[in-house]
Amino acid sequence: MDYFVELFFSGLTRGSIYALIALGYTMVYGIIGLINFAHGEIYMIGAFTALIVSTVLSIMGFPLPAIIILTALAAAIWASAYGYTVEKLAYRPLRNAPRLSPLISAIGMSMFLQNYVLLAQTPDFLPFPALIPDFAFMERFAGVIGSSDLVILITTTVIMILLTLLIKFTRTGKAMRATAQDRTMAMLVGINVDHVISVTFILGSALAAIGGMLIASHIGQINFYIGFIAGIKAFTAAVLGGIGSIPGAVLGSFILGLTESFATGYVSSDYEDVFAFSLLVLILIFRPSGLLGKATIEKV
Amino acid sequence: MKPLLEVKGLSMDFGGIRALDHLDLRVNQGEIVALIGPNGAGKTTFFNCLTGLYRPTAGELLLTPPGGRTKRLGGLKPNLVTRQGLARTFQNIRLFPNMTVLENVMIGRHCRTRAKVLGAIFRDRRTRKEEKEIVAASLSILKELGLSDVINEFAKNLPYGAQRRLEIARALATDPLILLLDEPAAGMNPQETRELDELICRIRDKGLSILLIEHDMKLVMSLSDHIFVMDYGRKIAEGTPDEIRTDPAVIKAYLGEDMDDA
Amino acid sequence: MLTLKDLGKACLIALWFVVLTFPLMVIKVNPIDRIITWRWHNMLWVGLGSFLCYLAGRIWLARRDVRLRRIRQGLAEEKPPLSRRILQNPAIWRPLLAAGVLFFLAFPALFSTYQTNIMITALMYVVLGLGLNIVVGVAGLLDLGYVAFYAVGAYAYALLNLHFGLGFWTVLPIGGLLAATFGILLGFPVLRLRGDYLAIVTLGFGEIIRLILENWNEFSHGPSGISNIPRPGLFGIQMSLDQSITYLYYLMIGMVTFTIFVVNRLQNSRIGRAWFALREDEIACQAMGIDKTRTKLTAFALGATWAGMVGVIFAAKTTFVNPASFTFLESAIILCIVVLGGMGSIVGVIIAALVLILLPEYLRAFSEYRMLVFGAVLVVMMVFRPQGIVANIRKTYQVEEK
Amino acid sequence: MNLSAKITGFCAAAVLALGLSIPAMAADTIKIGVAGAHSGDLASYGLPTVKAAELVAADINGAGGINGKKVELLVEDDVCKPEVATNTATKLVSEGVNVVIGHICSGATKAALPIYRDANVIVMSPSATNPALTQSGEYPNFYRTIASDDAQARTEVDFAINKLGAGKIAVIHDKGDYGKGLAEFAKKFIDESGKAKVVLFEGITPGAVDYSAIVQKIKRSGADAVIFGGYHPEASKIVTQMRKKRMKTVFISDDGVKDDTFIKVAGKYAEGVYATGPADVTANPVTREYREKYKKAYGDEPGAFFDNAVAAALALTNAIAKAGSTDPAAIAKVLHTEDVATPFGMIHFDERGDATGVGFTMYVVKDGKYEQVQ
Repeated sequence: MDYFVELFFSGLTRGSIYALIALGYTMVYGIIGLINFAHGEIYMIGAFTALIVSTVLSIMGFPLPAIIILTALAAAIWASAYGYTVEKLAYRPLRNAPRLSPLISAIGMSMFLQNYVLLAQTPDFLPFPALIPDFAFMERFAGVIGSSDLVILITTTVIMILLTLLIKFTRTGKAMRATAQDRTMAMLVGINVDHVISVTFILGSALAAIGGMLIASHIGQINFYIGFIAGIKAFTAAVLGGIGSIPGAVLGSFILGLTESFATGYVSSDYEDVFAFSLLVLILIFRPSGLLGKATIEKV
Repeated sequence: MKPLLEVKGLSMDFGGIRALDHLDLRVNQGEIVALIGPNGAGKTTFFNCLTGLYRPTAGELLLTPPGGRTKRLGGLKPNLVTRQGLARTFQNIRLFPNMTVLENVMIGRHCRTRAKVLGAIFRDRRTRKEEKEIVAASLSILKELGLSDVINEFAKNLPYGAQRRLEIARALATDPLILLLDEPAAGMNPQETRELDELICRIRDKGLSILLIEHDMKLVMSLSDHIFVMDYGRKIAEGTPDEIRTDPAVIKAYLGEDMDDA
Repeated sequence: MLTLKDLGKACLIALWFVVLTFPLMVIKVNPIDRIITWRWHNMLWVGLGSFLCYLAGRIWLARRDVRLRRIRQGLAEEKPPLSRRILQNPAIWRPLLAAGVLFFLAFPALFSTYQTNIMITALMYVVLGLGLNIVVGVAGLLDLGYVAFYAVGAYAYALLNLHFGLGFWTVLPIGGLLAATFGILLGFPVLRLRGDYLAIVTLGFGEIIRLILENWNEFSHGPSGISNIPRPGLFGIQMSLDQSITYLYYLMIGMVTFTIFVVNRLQNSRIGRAWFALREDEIACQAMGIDKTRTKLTAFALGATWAGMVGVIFAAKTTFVNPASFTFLESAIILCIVVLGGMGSIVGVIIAALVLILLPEYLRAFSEYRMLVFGAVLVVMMVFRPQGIVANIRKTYQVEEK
Repeated sequence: MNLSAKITGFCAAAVLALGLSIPAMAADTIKIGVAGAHSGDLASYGLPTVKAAELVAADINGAGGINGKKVELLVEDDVCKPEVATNTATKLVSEGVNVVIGHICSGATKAALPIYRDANVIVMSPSATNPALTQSGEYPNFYRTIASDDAQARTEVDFAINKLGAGKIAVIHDKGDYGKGLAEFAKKFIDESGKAKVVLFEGITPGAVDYSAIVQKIKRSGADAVIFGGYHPEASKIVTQMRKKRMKTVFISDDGVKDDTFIKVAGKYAEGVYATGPADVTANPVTREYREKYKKAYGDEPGAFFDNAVAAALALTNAIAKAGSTDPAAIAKVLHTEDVATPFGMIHFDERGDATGVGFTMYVVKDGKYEQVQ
């Protein structure tokens, strides 16, 4: 039984990590119908920015709480700036192009950003400082769940609630929903669609950056390639939940995280990724709208 | 004699919304039949069901070629429907923009030809002969529709009226029994509309039947042998142009509707 | 041509990029030894680079606008692009073609074995590009797992040779057929998916194949791969390294010629037209009586066939295969070739493959930037020139008056 | 006609045919190829070898060269990719190298070796540890100054069973060429020993976001010791998560983990981790000499496989000098029979091409440093 609980929590941690990235995929897809391939790279850039900023701050002698807050802010801001710039450079000019053009552009962006970080920083793994301290009260549960797991879980939950509130009740949120429904119509009723799309990219990127920082701190090291694998997994989760749907992305992430964890625990981790990819292929074939997504009919 | 095309009780639901409601319709050999109705009445949906792009919720679609057996079209894939002899044009022109005019028409010949991959690679005698026939047939159709001068232009570079005609040419290339035209006169000037009128008559005179969706009432009234009127997915009237002109239900449905005669 | 406003805007853009790239370009930390390296010079490069790029872009746009205006006003004639002028004028392209053919035939005699070897690699990418071009460029199906079929071919030769001692020439068609079979097996369920989902599914498939090769030791010898695969034979004649490379070179030239011949014929056939039409408009295509699934499947399988055959040649050339050669990046490189060359354009794809594979070899100093440039190429081509360097040209017909 | 004459002839022909600028000195130098990953994400494994070769070459040329001939280095990048390695090898062969130091990765080495074998060029790798390279007997032209993976696995297993008395061992690997190969040998040796049994044999996915599931599984398996085949990034993640879960299971790993970065990354959790590595040679004068030179030239500590590369460069140049020619057969004879002073002491090569006296010993992390286990 203990073993089950342990695996369950390890699956939850994994799921939360995927969720933080999957939200960005799903938001962008919901609004412009684009698989933002470069999203994983934004997550990676967020983690790198966090590493750089936190190291600089800690050398300058800031106290830990200040480091955490400032690092999170800096990572979110810079990642958002990257997200915004990527959208403007690589996707906006292609808004009315054939459907595959922005996707190819996104793949290009992903390769570009990966190699940009490789060249600007380093191809090697860099250790990431543990920003989350080991809480004393968690000591009792050390065998089951660690402090950083807990922080990741809570953060994901809070972010998901905030995001849902934002989209349900704020003006921006309403504009986002309207744009997702029908871009032309939204434009006609006076919504600045370009602005809404930018906001979506900024929000998604900021979430990914927070995710990047938390995960890097949890795992303890990063390199330029972490975005690709995490990105594909998160995308799988988003599709599983129904791409375009925010609760769907979270649900899908937890399902993927838990299945991976239990599959490793009770079967074998040899084919872990094969399993995830097969799941992705099967969902897309048999239920492309995912668990919570809506099926669409193509207009003729 | 059985009608060429018979539609019985055709219904189509989109997630609880009934777009077509027990529609009946007939097209006889050699007739021009028009389908009219206000915007949103379900005319294009009807075409989509007929040509297999949508799978109807209920109803029967029967096609009886002259001297042939009756075939059910319901549930067939679009390409097979076309093969059976229904060819269509689209309301919002769907040509292959980056292919030449001639190639657009040659695509229409696809379902009447058979060359396979190996044939295409080795270009055996049969394939060569077939290819020649495709070109010849396409050229003759283009000539008929007055597009001979532009055969090597990209379809996207044609003027609007010519694009409409090209779409008809492409549909004709599939050797249809019935030609389904979705608002062929939309956006045309009076001169072009007149030419279209003549063109449709010419096609009919060659023995084809035509089912037409059109808003241009002048064109509809002058061309049609028989008219069906739809509103809210239902058939509200049918008859000859004269009958329709005076039908109270039709007048009611169109009240406030812009009956543009231009 | 440039106004003060443009300069101001360029300064702002430069400033934006300087700030944007500041943490990653300027600061480098060593978190273990707690050392920070400040690389201020990078700031200058970024600023200057984005400033100039923006201005270059402005000038390009301005000139294009002027030209378009003059054309509209009838002051200038619309000039067809250079590539089309060359390709449509036999007086120009015939000598060019002849020179090209001569050059390629004489290549091994003119250059060293190493150069020949590099050229073989480039030619392999030409064929891969042409193969993927059928799928992506012609039929419009974005296949991100093309490398899986390449792997199927390579492992087909490696394993069939290992277990049954089959030779290169026997396996070459088998590899192609096997890849085609895989293409059909995969294509059957996935080809009804929408374009972007198809891309992701194929990506997943590519990774699955690689991971299976990596994990299933009993079958594929796992990550350590299979070595000592024989080079292609020629009636059992013993060949030295130089000779066998030269032989492989001419074999590849033959393969390229064969591919061009086949692809060209296919494109101008009933099947090829259906592929193009499918790319242009799927619904209209179906309404014109084209079987969507079948047409897509043919394209997918034919594209895979080429990948399979090149895979066999790859195994024979390297004499060693392991799963590390078949990553997603490989698919991305081939895609890059197709996009740069121009979707559906045979000449374009050939040029793009040669440029993208040979350039990094000869500009060794810049080889680090290879993948960076590949990424940038995909974005820039999509934004500025989606038709590629050599736009696809359709066959023209003459009306015969009898 | 010996090889160098052949090569000279070839070069002359090439110069005539091409007018390419191959140095006119061609015949008067001894060309040593240095091949390996010099760019990309594995560059840190390949670059130290280049530096080592440069240092040795500088020494020899400073002392007047070998038998009056200067040493010329031809440095070629293979990015650790087999398909690139064949190009690299072809290039080196066509430029007429006499011997090659490299390649770095086993896969690339395997792909390149047939080309060198056919051209009769002797190759010596400082780092390719795949056992088949020497044991298969297919590459008589191949030598290495590093012990093969099976020797390493043997050391690990012996240590776990005999020194630590482990009865249940979990064998984990990173699914890579190196890690998986090693793990398979470890499993084989444990099974053969009869004294312990493998309670878990599994591959993990490098780059995964979290390893806690596999850590739980290790815990459940009740293993006394974990033998991990792979590199330090994954090792540090697993060790950290194990220790955070209060698991005291002994962690034994390989040369890929015996790297100071591992200790720096894993921090306090690294304490008590065992890793095999080449015997500590810091006391050896040759080692000291070249490490000093490196520091003087580049300012920092030499990286991975530096000592092995120095050993390879010294062994090859010594063999050429002693043989008095660049004839491969003569060089091979010297390599097999005569001892040469290297960072690993006096070594020569056995009939399979493995260096004698280059073995593995066990290290343990103590107070933030790797210390040799007595």
